[in-house]
Amino acid sequence: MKLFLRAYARNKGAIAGIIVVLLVCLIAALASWVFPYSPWDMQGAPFQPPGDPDLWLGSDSLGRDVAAGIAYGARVSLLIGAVSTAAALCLGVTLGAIAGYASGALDDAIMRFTEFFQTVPSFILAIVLVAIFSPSLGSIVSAIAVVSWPPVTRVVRAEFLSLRSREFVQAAEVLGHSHTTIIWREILPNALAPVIVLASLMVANAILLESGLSFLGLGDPNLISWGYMIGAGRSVIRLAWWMSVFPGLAIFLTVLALNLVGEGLGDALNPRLARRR
Amino acid sequence: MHDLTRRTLFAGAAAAGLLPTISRAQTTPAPKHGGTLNTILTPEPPILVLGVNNQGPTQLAAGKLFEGLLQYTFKLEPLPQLAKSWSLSDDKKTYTFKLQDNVKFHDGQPMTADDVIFSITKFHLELSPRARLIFSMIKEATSPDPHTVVLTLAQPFDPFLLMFDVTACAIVPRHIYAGTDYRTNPANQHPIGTGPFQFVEWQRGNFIRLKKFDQYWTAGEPYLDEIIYNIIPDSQSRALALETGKVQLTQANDIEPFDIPRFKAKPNLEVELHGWEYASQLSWIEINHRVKPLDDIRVRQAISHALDRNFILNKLWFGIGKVATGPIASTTRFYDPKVAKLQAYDPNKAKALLDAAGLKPNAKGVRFTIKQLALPYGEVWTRLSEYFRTALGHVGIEVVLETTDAGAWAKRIGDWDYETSTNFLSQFGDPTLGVERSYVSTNIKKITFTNTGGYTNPKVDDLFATARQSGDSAVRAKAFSDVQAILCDEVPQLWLMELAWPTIHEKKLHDVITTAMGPNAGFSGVWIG
Amino acid sequence: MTLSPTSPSPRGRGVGGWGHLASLAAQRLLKIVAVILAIAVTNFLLIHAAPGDPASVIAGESGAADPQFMAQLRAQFGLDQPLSTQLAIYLNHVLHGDLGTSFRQGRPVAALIFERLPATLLLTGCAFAFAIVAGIALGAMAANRVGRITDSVITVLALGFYATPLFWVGLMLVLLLSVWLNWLPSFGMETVGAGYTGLTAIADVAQHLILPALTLGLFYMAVYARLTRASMLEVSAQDFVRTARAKGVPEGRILRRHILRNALLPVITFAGIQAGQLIGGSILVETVFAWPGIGRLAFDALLARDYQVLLGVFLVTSILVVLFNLLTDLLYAVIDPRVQTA
Amino acid sequence: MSLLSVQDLTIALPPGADRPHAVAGVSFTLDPGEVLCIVGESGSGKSLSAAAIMGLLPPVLRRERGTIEFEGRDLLALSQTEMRAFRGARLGMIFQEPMTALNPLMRVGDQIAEVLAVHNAGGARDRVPELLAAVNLPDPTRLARAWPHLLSGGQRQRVMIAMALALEPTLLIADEPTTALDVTTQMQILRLIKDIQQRRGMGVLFITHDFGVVAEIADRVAVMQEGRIVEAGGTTQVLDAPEHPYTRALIAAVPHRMAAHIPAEGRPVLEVVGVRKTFRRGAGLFGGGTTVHAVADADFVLRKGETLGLVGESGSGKSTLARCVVRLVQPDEGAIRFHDTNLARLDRRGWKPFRKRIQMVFQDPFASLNPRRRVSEIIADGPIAAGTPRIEALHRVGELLSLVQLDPSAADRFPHEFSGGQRQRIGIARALAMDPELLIADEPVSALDVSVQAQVLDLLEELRQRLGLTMLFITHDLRVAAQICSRIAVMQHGRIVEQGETAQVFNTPRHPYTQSLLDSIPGRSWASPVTSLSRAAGEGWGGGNVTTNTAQPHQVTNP
Repeated sequence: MKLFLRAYARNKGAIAGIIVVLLVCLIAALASWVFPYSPWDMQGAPFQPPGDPDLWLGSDSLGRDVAAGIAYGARVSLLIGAVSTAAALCLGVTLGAIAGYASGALDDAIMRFTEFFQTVPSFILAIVLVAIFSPSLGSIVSAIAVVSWPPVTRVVRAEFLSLRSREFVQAAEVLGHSHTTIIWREILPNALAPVIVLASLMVANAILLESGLSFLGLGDPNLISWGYMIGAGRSVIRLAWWMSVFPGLAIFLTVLALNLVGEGLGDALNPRLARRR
Repeated sequence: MHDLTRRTLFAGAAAAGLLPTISRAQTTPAPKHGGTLNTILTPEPPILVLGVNNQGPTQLAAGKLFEGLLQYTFKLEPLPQLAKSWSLSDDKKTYTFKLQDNVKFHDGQPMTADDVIFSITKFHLELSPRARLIFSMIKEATSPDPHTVVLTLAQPFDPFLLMFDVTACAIVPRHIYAGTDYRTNPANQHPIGTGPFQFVEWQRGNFIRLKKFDQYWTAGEPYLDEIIYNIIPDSQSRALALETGKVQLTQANDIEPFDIPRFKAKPNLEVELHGWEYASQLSWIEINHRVKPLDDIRVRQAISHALDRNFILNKLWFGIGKVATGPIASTTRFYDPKVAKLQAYDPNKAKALLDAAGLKPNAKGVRFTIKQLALPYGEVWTRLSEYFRTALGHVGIEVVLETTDAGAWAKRIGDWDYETSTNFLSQFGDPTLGVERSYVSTNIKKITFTNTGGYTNPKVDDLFATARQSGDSAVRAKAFSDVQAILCDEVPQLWLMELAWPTIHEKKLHDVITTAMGPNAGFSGVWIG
Repeated sequence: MTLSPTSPSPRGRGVGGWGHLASLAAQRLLKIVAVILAIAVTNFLLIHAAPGDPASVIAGESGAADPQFMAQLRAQFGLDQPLSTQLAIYLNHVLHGDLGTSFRQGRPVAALIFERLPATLLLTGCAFAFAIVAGIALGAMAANRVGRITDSVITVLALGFYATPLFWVGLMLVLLLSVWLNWLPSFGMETVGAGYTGLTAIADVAQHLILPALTLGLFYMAVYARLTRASMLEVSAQDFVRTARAKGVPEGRILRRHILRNALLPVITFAGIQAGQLIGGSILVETVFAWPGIGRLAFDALLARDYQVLLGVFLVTSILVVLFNLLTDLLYAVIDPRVQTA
Repeated sequence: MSLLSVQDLTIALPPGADRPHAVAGVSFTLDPGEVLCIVGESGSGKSLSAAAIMGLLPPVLRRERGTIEFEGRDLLALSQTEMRAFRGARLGMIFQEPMTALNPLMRVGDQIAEVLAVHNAGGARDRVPELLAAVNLPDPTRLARAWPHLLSGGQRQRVMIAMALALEPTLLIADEPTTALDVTTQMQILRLIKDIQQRRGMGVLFITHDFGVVAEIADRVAVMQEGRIVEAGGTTQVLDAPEHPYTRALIAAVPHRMAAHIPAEGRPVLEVVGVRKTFRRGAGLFGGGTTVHAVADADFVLRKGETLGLVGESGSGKSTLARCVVRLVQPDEGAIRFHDTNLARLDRRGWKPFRKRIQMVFQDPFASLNPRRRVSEIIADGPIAAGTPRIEALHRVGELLSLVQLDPSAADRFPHEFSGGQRQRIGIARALAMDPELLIADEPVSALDVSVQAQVLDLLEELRQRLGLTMLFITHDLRVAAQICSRIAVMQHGRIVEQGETAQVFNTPRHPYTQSLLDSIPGRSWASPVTSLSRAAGEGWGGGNVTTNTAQPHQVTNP
């Protein structure tokens, strides 16, 4: 662990990334203290440019505080990113583990299934799903999860396949351990490193996907999210650039930071690559 | 003064000076021929034959391809189009239309009384629910000669003449449609009408191209060689197209309200807000009276007090339009400014009314929760629903937004499956045509654009019935005044705004908006100079 | 001497030669049919999962509905049949290229899509070409100067584009190059009514193409640049590169003939997988730039909830992706001799 | 003048490494027509010395001082371009891993032609087949058009040699060129190198860790330890009369004894009858793929207390057969009788009671321990799973660690804190924790350096005697087999072609394959001086004369 932290700390980008991610989490956590009003509330005249001490990132077309929107939006973006990633991980890890461990016909079936989902254009599938089941937090999270699990399955399966033939797993077999013990104690902990890296990138991707859906008008109408704010601000971009620029920056920074964290994790967990950087 | 019927008695014989005229600018130089008008059509219509489809974009483009018997002035007085004159019998049941000579369809066939009768009694009667309601009153339709049409009604119907513009009753060629399935007739893909422009090509998703019809019945018109409707789904791209001069004309909801002030300031552009008097669309918060506590008059009044209509007009619509004062738009006939007054913006009064209704706030300050089904027609309507949520939140009513698509929205409204929603309806010039339907108990149906909210007041029913059945304008005016007073008090729907749709065009484009048909008109007189 | 069981077979292209490519292609064609069937079934299920049947939606919209009209519509769409029969009918239609009829436009979905397909193929093709060429070039440059300033700049740039929402880039480009500088047209595919022909027409389309293709391409350029860089670094450490050095091969030649060629293999694989995302992204880009392709069609269908069209787009794009995967597989097989005997 | 003269070569390691210099003050010379072997264990700096001569040092390593003179020119003073002109033309090099040393996307002929092209030598069309013929490859014209992946390891190494020889260099550097090859192939390549070297009068700098190889090929030897040359001299002198203690320890560690014969009495513990296992590879949804008969009809009997060596080259099926016995692989056919039970018929549940009785030791000490579990858990998990109370199982860990000669304090550490040899001991302790009666050891020493190898072998032998184990020992190394096994079974292409007592198999092989295996043992004619065995032809290792290995030279460093 210490070694891992040291390896991670060597990567300056990763440090910056984790700081930004923590900052975003902090903003999300403190949103209701800093902005003790609903982000939907009108706090001033519409289209106030940034700089006003009460509305330091300006106001939108209904006089709502853009800064408050970004703070509360961080919650939604992170929530959607985290929950959809968690769901995708559950599905992906389970299927990948089964495929990699069982091999044979079951593996084949699972991989065809996975391939199918990987072939289908994911953004279009997400749109179709959200459109058909009408936009809500649940449908958005599910749609994002549905389109983002296949890489997890592939990675986990590959790990399981390689670990299965690793000698310590064979030793466990020879010692007479049950399948469950072998999967949970011997294989899974050793297969997690790439999944952790993937997860951080998936959160980033989920945030991007959500913003794309919101941009097309498929966001949850009761939740303020960055994607929604850009969607609402893009049509008035010439009138009020700050309405879409700031949430856009928020997405950019968060996604960038998550990617940096992912890279840092990848390097730290895979020292062979890190050395070459 | 909206005494339509009497005036039209003289229409056929009257000299031009006495007649209401197309409001053409008198000072401009003589029109010039030639040029291509690039404009915008959004969203892309499914089909360009009126009747088969009556959506807004269809009306815009098909209005150039087809014509009606009449058109209307800004004050909703009839003007000749395919009918050069008309008269009404003394029993107010028989209308006689004299048709223009030399009118040809785009395929070269002459247009005669047969085509008119076919269009009225067959084509639109079958296809259009709105036309069916009115045209089914026609007892007999005859043509004494190829240029005369006589329609006899079962009973007098005062607003009858408002049903003959191109959007309500476009004249279609009988020789093409008779005996076919109108909806799937191949001509729907290549429309044939009598309009000043004829259909050339339609690249789906890209543009529709119309060209001048050489055998148009008004000599020397149209002036333009071509009209191209560009299909641009993104509002910013549309604004940009206008800004860069790629299109010279935008209409309806092409340009989002917030962009209007910017275009108003441009010296080369003209923003016109009239031309929608016929439609006179009124927007409101649609209320389902079956949902408690919305059936309580005090609650509706409270909500009405909680809404700042000026904010809606100025901040959401950027001042485009007017604050609504009641169920009848100020541009519609029989609007009575003396009685049409709505609850003023006063949150405290709203709270008091809610308290009186026994709806006390709970620990979180919430009195009750209702759902709002947002109208899926674009951003500004979403903003409106968001404003509704915020405004009601301030008086302790929690609003949960639901979004849906246009189809499902219509279905849910039709199925009464909503608590509140947003809606806007056209009034078609006369309350009997466009207002009555939303408030009378006889029209509580599981169909969109009926009295889906389920409002019932026998007095209101009676007053609307009186107005409908009477041929006497004074009787009708009295009934409508009374009904306005009642409705303004009971607020069955929360009227918000009289919508206006800006028509923006380059100043070098002349005579664009000349009638109440606005940009739906045929544009035969439009020219570039 | 002991010969391994895999003794060399140098005739043509290894064991299977071109015949192997053909069998690979045949196998993939089978896969395409399987994918089409799977998507068709998914589509069918989704249609039936959607709240409200198509008939009531159409009826709701037409503003008037009576029971007779509804029954007529249900019969027209076969909604009165049992579910299994409906599925069979639907699959049969799909296999015959019939994707149903657009409720809104009253036209066959297949016709609507195929009208728009060329525009999308042009856009995504150009974006893809730009992304892959620029991405590989930048990635190779970065890997070649790893740890130096060029590398840092390229890495940061690639990461930046990778983290920016596509539509955002599009809006910014429009704002900058169209609105402020007025250099390039910001929407549409051609100057309508200009009546250009021949070269002028091509130049006109090309002008309109630049911004959307750039927007769509930048993200994938970033992806390919990152991938190429990583892959090149990986390959650089491999034994055969050391062999090449030991042979005295100059660095430039090592880079081109040994490192780059091997490093491109994962890029090709990934590009194949990414094809679907590219087409998905084109929905956003075509919407921002009013590009008359199937992405736009999908967006319009989305606004109108014209599910038949939306699902048709879903099916057709999926088939495109499978075809593209087939292409990359074949390309891979041509480049990498190991595939043919695998 | 010598062909190559390395003087005081010192290469610094980056800061933070376990020692300051990778190579420290190394000096040696190589004359034309001479084969110099640099021998040493992994990490001794022998490969880096070779890389330094080629100018192929990784950028992080820096030459601190010293010169490398080749044909009278200081290679270290040359510019990149000048050095490049030397590489491939005057200096040829071949590497350890033939499987990865060739560009997979270029035909082998093109790769050879590239050497000619970059050095502006023409005539590739004729030269390439000529060169391929020179390294005894069949049908050179056709082979030139083959892709590398279609060639076997030995063939690829021949291609590498052909490539290195293309411009007739005066010096060939061979960095462990046969280590990755099977023993018979190794012998062919060694002979090829020797042959070409003699014909052309090249100088060859040969890097290896294997004293057998040294004995086979070297004229002179330099022994490296931790970056320094500790001893150098003529081959016979160094091999037969080593002076430096390290050299002596290394040579002593080379397996050299013949195991004592244990009379095949007692009941059979394990009987393997007619076992078959066929793998299908690359079979997709639509068929295709190839079948590999990994084990085709194997029979053997293992009696109480004896050690049966299963020997064969890679791909002979020996590991698959061993895995069939412990049900890591399900055999297709045949019986595996353990005492009176046919294990092949049992399902997973039925197998469970036998897990305690049959245990296995694995090859790769780095892969055979779960990196995320502590040593105590690794060792105690088995007994706990078999029903031993947790406390008791953990309590025994210290005892087991002592048994395998590790400090009991190792229990709380993680595997990565141990060296390879120590990990292998942990692996053995894990197997012994179950108190097995049958131990299957799958190449337990082949991943270890020679000195560590000797210790682990000794440990296994000692445990076998002390605990009365019966052992199935799988190895590719005949010297190892000879030292530890009382009986030998030789496998080829999935079949056991010969089995018998060790001395008999070694001294009077009946099957030609056994004969060719024996002939391929590098330096077979050389016997380690420690045992001072007779070198009578055909005798090999004389039986019986067992000396205990007292040398513990390369003490495994504690973490």
